[in-house]
Amino acid sequence: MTAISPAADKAATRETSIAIAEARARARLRRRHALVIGLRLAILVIFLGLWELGADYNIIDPFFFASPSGIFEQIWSWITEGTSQGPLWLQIYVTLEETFLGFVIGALGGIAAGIILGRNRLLADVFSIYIKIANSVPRVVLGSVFIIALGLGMASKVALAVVMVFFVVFANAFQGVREADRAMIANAQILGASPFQITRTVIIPSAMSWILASLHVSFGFALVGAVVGEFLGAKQGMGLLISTAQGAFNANGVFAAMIILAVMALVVEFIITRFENYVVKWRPAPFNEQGA
Amino acid sequence: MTAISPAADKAATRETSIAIAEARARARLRRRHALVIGLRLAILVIFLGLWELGADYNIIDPFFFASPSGIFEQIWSWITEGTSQGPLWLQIYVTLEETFLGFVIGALGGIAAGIILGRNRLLADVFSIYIKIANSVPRVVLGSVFIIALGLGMASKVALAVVMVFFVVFANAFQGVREADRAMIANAQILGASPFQITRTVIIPSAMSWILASLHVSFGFALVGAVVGEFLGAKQGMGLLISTAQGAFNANGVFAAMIILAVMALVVEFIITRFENYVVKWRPAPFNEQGA
Amino acid sequence: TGATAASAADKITIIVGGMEKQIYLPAVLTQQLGYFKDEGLDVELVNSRAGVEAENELLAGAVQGVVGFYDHTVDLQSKGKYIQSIVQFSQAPGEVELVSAKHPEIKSPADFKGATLGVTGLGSSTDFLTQYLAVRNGLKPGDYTLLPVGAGNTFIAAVKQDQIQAGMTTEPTIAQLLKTGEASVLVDMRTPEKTKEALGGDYPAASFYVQSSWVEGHKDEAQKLANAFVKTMKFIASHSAEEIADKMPKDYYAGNKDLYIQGLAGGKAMFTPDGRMPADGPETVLKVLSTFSKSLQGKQIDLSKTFTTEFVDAAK
Amino acid sequence: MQLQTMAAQKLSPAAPPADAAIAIDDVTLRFVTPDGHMMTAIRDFTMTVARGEFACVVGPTGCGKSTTLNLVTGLLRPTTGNVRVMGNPVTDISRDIGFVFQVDALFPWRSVIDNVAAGPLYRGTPKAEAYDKARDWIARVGLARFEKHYPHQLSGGMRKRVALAQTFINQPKILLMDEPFSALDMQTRTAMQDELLGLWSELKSSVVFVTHDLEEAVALADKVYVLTAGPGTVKSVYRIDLPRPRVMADIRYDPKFIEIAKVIWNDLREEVQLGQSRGLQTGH
Amino acid sequence: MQLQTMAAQKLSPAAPPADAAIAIDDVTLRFVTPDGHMMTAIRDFTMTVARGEFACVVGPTGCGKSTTLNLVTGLLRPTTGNVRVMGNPVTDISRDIGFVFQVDALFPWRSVIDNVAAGPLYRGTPKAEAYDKARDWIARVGLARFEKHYPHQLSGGMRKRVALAQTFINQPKILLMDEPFSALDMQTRTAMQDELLGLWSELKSSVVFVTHDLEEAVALADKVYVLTAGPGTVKSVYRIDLPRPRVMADIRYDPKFIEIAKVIWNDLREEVQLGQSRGLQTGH
Ligand SMILES: Nc1ncnc2c1ncn2[C@@H]1O[C@H](COP(=O)(O)OP(=O)(O)OP(=O)(O)O)[C@@H](O)[C@H]1O
Ligand SMILES: Nc1ncnc2c1ncn2[C@@H]1O[C@H](COP(=O)(O)OP(=O)(O)OP(=O)(O)O)[C@@H](O)[C@H]1O
Ligand SMILES: [Mg+2]
Ligand SMILES: [Mg+2]
Repeated sequence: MTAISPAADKAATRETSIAIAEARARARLRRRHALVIGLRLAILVIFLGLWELGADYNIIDPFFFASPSGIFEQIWSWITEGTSQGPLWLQIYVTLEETFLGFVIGALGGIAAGIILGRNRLLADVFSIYIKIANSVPRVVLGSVFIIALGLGMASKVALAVVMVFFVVFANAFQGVREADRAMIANAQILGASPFQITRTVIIPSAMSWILASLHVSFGFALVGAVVGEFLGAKQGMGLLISTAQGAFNANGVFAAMIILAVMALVVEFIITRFENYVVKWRPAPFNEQGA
Repeated sequence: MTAISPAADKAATRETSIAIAEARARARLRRRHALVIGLRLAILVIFLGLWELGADYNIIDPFFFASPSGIFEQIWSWITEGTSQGPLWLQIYVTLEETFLGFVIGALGGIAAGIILGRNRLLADVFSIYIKIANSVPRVVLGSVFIIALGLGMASKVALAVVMVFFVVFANAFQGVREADRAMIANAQILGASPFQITRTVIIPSAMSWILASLHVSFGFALVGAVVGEFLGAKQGMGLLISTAQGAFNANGVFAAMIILAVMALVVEFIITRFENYVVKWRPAPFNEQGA
Repeated sequence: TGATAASAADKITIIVGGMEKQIYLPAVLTQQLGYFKDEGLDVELVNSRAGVEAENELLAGAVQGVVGFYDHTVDLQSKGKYIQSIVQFSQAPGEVELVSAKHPEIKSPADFKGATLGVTGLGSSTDFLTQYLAVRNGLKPGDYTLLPVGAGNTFIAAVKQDQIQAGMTTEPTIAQLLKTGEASVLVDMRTPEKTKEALGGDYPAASFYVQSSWVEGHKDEAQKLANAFVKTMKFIASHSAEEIADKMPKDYYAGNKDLYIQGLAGGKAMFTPDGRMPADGPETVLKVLSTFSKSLQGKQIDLSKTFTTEFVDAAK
Repeated sequence: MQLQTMAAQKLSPAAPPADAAIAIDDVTLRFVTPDGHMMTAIRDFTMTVARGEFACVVGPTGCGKSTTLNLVTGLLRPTTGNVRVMGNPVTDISRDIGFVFQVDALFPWRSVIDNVAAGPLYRGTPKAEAYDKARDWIARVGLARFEKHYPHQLSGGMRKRVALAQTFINQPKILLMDEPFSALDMQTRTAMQDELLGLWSELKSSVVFVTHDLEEAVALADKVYVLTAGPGTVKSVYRIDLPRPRVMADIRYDPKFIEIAKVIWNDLREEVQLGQSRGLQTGH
Repeated sequence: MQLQTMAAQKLSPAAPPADAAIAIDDVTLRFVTPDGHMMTAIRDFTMTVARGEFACVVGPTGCGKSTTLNLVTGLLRPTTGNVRVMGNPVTDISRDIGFVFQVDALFPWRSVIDNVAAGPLYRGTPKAEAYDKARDWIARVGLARFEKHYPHQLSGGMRKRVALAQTFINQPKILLMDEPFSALDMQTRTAMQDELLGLWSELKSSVVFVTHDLEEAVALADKVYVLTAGPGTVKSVYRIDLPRPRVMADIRYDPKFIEIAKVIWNDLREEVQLGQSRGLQTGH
């Protein structure tokens, strides 16, 4: 006969039941993840299936709207045989480089301008009207102006991507700065922070979710800017690929290029989300999702 | 000899000094307003002056970049003699109508989608990836797809304006919903709010500054969408005006049309700001700006 | 000479107003055939859909040459900018006025009254040509409406949706619409003969032009370019549509190769056999343009400055 | 069950009866800490509040009082164990509960009167009636002059009073309050306590009231829960048998009151010191 | 100057001397109310805190205590009158001041230790030193186990203690505290009070301490300001002559303490009742 103290017994049952509860919670998470992936795939499959069927029965005219199988063949031929402008990866690389440069410059510019104007009332009052004006300029027109000013090389595409990105990021950074909690700013000031320190340690962290929200949408915009730039004149890039395909009535080519663009956007999106999760890991989970 | 009670005397001096202090504060506000307007005008005049001088001395080639005087003449001739496509106001009206419809539809759609996905975790997980994909589609390509699908009339321009607006508004509305204070939501829930009431009375007001920030930038985008649509094919509108001017190497015409677009954007911007001030009048002023 | 040595290494950039378009086919074909390399030239072709972009780049000095429509040289001269065609690719516009199958009542341009006519853009060559056709057939401006619908898909959609009853466009849009039977040819301007019939003269269209000032300092390069292009023109004249199509990048006919060949066979005749400007061509262009283009009205145009046969003459 | 004094019975925590208003049964709740470990906030927690009962909870700061209330509202879910309200397991955030949050949870875009009227409006009361009721409650918490003010234009204590009015106006059958009176001066606090007791006896609500003020707890409660330092669990439960109705301004001078307070105070002090020394273990 | 007891002298407010640490001279401050009118928050307010003096401020809720502190920090500007700190008019938000806000003002994206180290880091202290100091202060407020936690993972009382450590670590010569201890249990509160008095006597700071707990005020202060109900102005000022150093756990049983507290209590009660009746004028 072994004697077990009731307290130890109690503690042991508690530990077991917690372990069970936690295992159950983990299983729930896994199931949910599987559900999400499953639903996403289901939607994709249904969408592509309907499209293909529609194309087969000519409800959706594949001459204009392509068909999934045709698109797939096109992508495959680009991968295996290359495009008329050279290998596919080179086109992707060129566009990605322009997009990326434009995105970085536009985002940094937008953030900087947003913070400076958001922090300085007078500058905001004076300059925001000009930013509004600049934002109403049609980008295609701007595209031609850039081509004249910067030439047909990479610079003009980057510039176009920059102006696509800048305004969105600026608007959010500006508002994010203004939304920063006044008690927190006061606290930092009293704790001894210089205006620059306040900007760095209070304003930017509190505007961060604003800025990140704009980055999510603006990478897509940068891509659009670069492609439009290539449309207006280029020797390489996805935009040229689309333009050629359009000219040759190759709807499959147009859509194939768009799908490649989408994949590029998703990859970058994934990176941004990673970064976001890292940056805002301090954030409270909504109620009901936090207990283990 | 009249006897004045010291208390009454005291109160009287207080009232006077407060009145003086308030008058001084009002004068300060007026001075500041004048300063802002003055600075704005100064920047405008300097900018136009340098441009005109640059054009005169051919540092800035007016063949490519127009000149303020040429632009002014062009606008004047459009006003007095009409454009090649009809009276100027008709072009403005057409573009404004497309823009406005696109803006309203895109904004409402973006807000609705942002709120629905922001409130429902599963939907967000499943669908946000598709929204990201859609956002990476180059708008010019979309433009031709819309023309094919919707024809050359107003619908295709409106659709293009919609897709320009939707993503920006969606991204902000979505994030704004997610940023809503969890204690406040919990409070509403406990006070008896249904999910719909929570959305209406807690989520939307707290996402409001997010949504408004996106509206500021997206009206400009709607304008861009409508103009690009007109670029691709139209009978009327500012985009056609630009396209015609471009085709005729008429830089003054191109810039004149852009200036008219900018004025349109500013007018709407002014209305949105008015609305914003009305909606967020509950907002605390930053410290140092609140005491009278 | 020293200039030759220095410029031999230089890169020459040429903008093509739509590399995949058949009317500009000689540009890419020359590249594909390696004729630039044979001449010791390092040529880079850049695509630009909008003609204006190309001209602006040329005038801004960022590129050395443009493959585009000849009429731009005339138009730009009226604005004080001098560019000249040094190799003429085509002696016919390569455009066709198509009429929608829904409107059999339109049998000639004279029936355009009340119709909406598709053009690629206002102020474009298609605009002027369409109007010229109408006026030549006794209509007045205002009897018809012009609608800019672009080229390609949007043009086809406009026909299908009956937003235009007739319209002017180029290959491969023509072949596409003919194949589906949604439109038929009303006025064919793909061959020199039919163009003369329609317009009363040769209408030089696709050409290779450069800034006049550039020619002065780069005679050597200009000559080499002319040599290469003339060789290509001869190649076109001496080969069948299939043979030419085989030389072209696959993406240009990815939509439908047969259609591409069919279009090429129909339009091959528009190309000049030797790159030379047809004698009466410039006058026809000026006549068409000055009737409708506002910017040309009241301007004195010196046509001899808009082209030169110096280099094609010297080409072996 | 050990009898401590005439008025304060120390109860042994037992499994809750099925018909209790609030029954927390052997609950453990863990949070994930920043370094990825699990931290137990409350452990083996059992608590019962009968219908119409007024329970106060005292304990050292950070011992899990707010967490306990969140469990009852459904804002948090237990890791193990279960929570029942009115006999039903808590599955969602409940509308039958009134909850005065420890943190500020007013709607900043609504004026005082709109904040207070929120509850009735949510529950479908006609507008005019809701505002009449709201006006009444605003007056009861002494803010009649501030109806139109927005929360940021109020002082801390005034905001707390708005939150009280916001909750009281719903006349909840179950009322949870997390340190509701700590931002108020003594006089206002006494008035609010009277208001609360009035409401409670009128509605026969069940109340859980968290406070750091032991005297307040004893003065108000039928039952006082003393929690241990975190991870919190119930250390002891006292039944307070002071007669009702109680008048807040006078009860503190009642000798029985003083005696009970002293007993519980000794119990609590022990716990607080323990919590202190634990928290301070790496300190000076 | 009227002598009330041996220990509590009632002072008549006088124009502040030039060398006072804090001098608020005949200040009136008005806010714009939602309906566009002006509301006077404080009126003809005069207050002096000498260097090294410990002043407590008590008064009914909403009487303008927080507003007064905000005037000293420079967060608010007086409508008329002027405010001087260390002899200089307040023109900007001052870095020489320590301020424990009534509301939560921690940085939510910084862990406890990063929050506490913020002040030294802002002021240019080397990182290692700042974190050492921070660790020390976190231990002093009893949160050593929670260094890595983010504010939202702490209880209300714990957050308040982080705010205290954040302010104390800067060793401010002027220390303003707005109800800093009201979220703490009695035992933690006593420990914090001792910590505060230690810091104060070590640094010879000048302190303004707002509280609703009159006993706390009397136990800590050299001088107690009693404010009138809003619009607030100084009703009376008491000098507390209890001997120093004071031990918080014992002072409450000192008969002199009890006597002083009673005198001021009567004074305050009158005021609070007035404030109540004003606030309630349209009520039931
Ligand atoms: N989201 C969270 N993540 C991790 N730990 C948490 C979280 N929320 C609370 N805790 C921890 O749970 C414990 C109990 O917190 P709780 O807020 O219930 O305390 P409390 O008793 O209300 O204290 P106080 O009297 O200070 O309000 C604390 O140690 C706290 O650090
Ligand atoms: N921004 C503002 N606009 C209008 N009125 C305000 C504003 N801020 C404060 N007030 C008013 O000023 C008065 C004093 O407020 P204050 O916060 O100083 O009170 P308090 O003495 O600190 O009260 P408590 O003890 O509740 O914290 C209150 O009546 C309040 O309504
Ligand atoms: Mg708590
Ligand atoms: Mg206060």
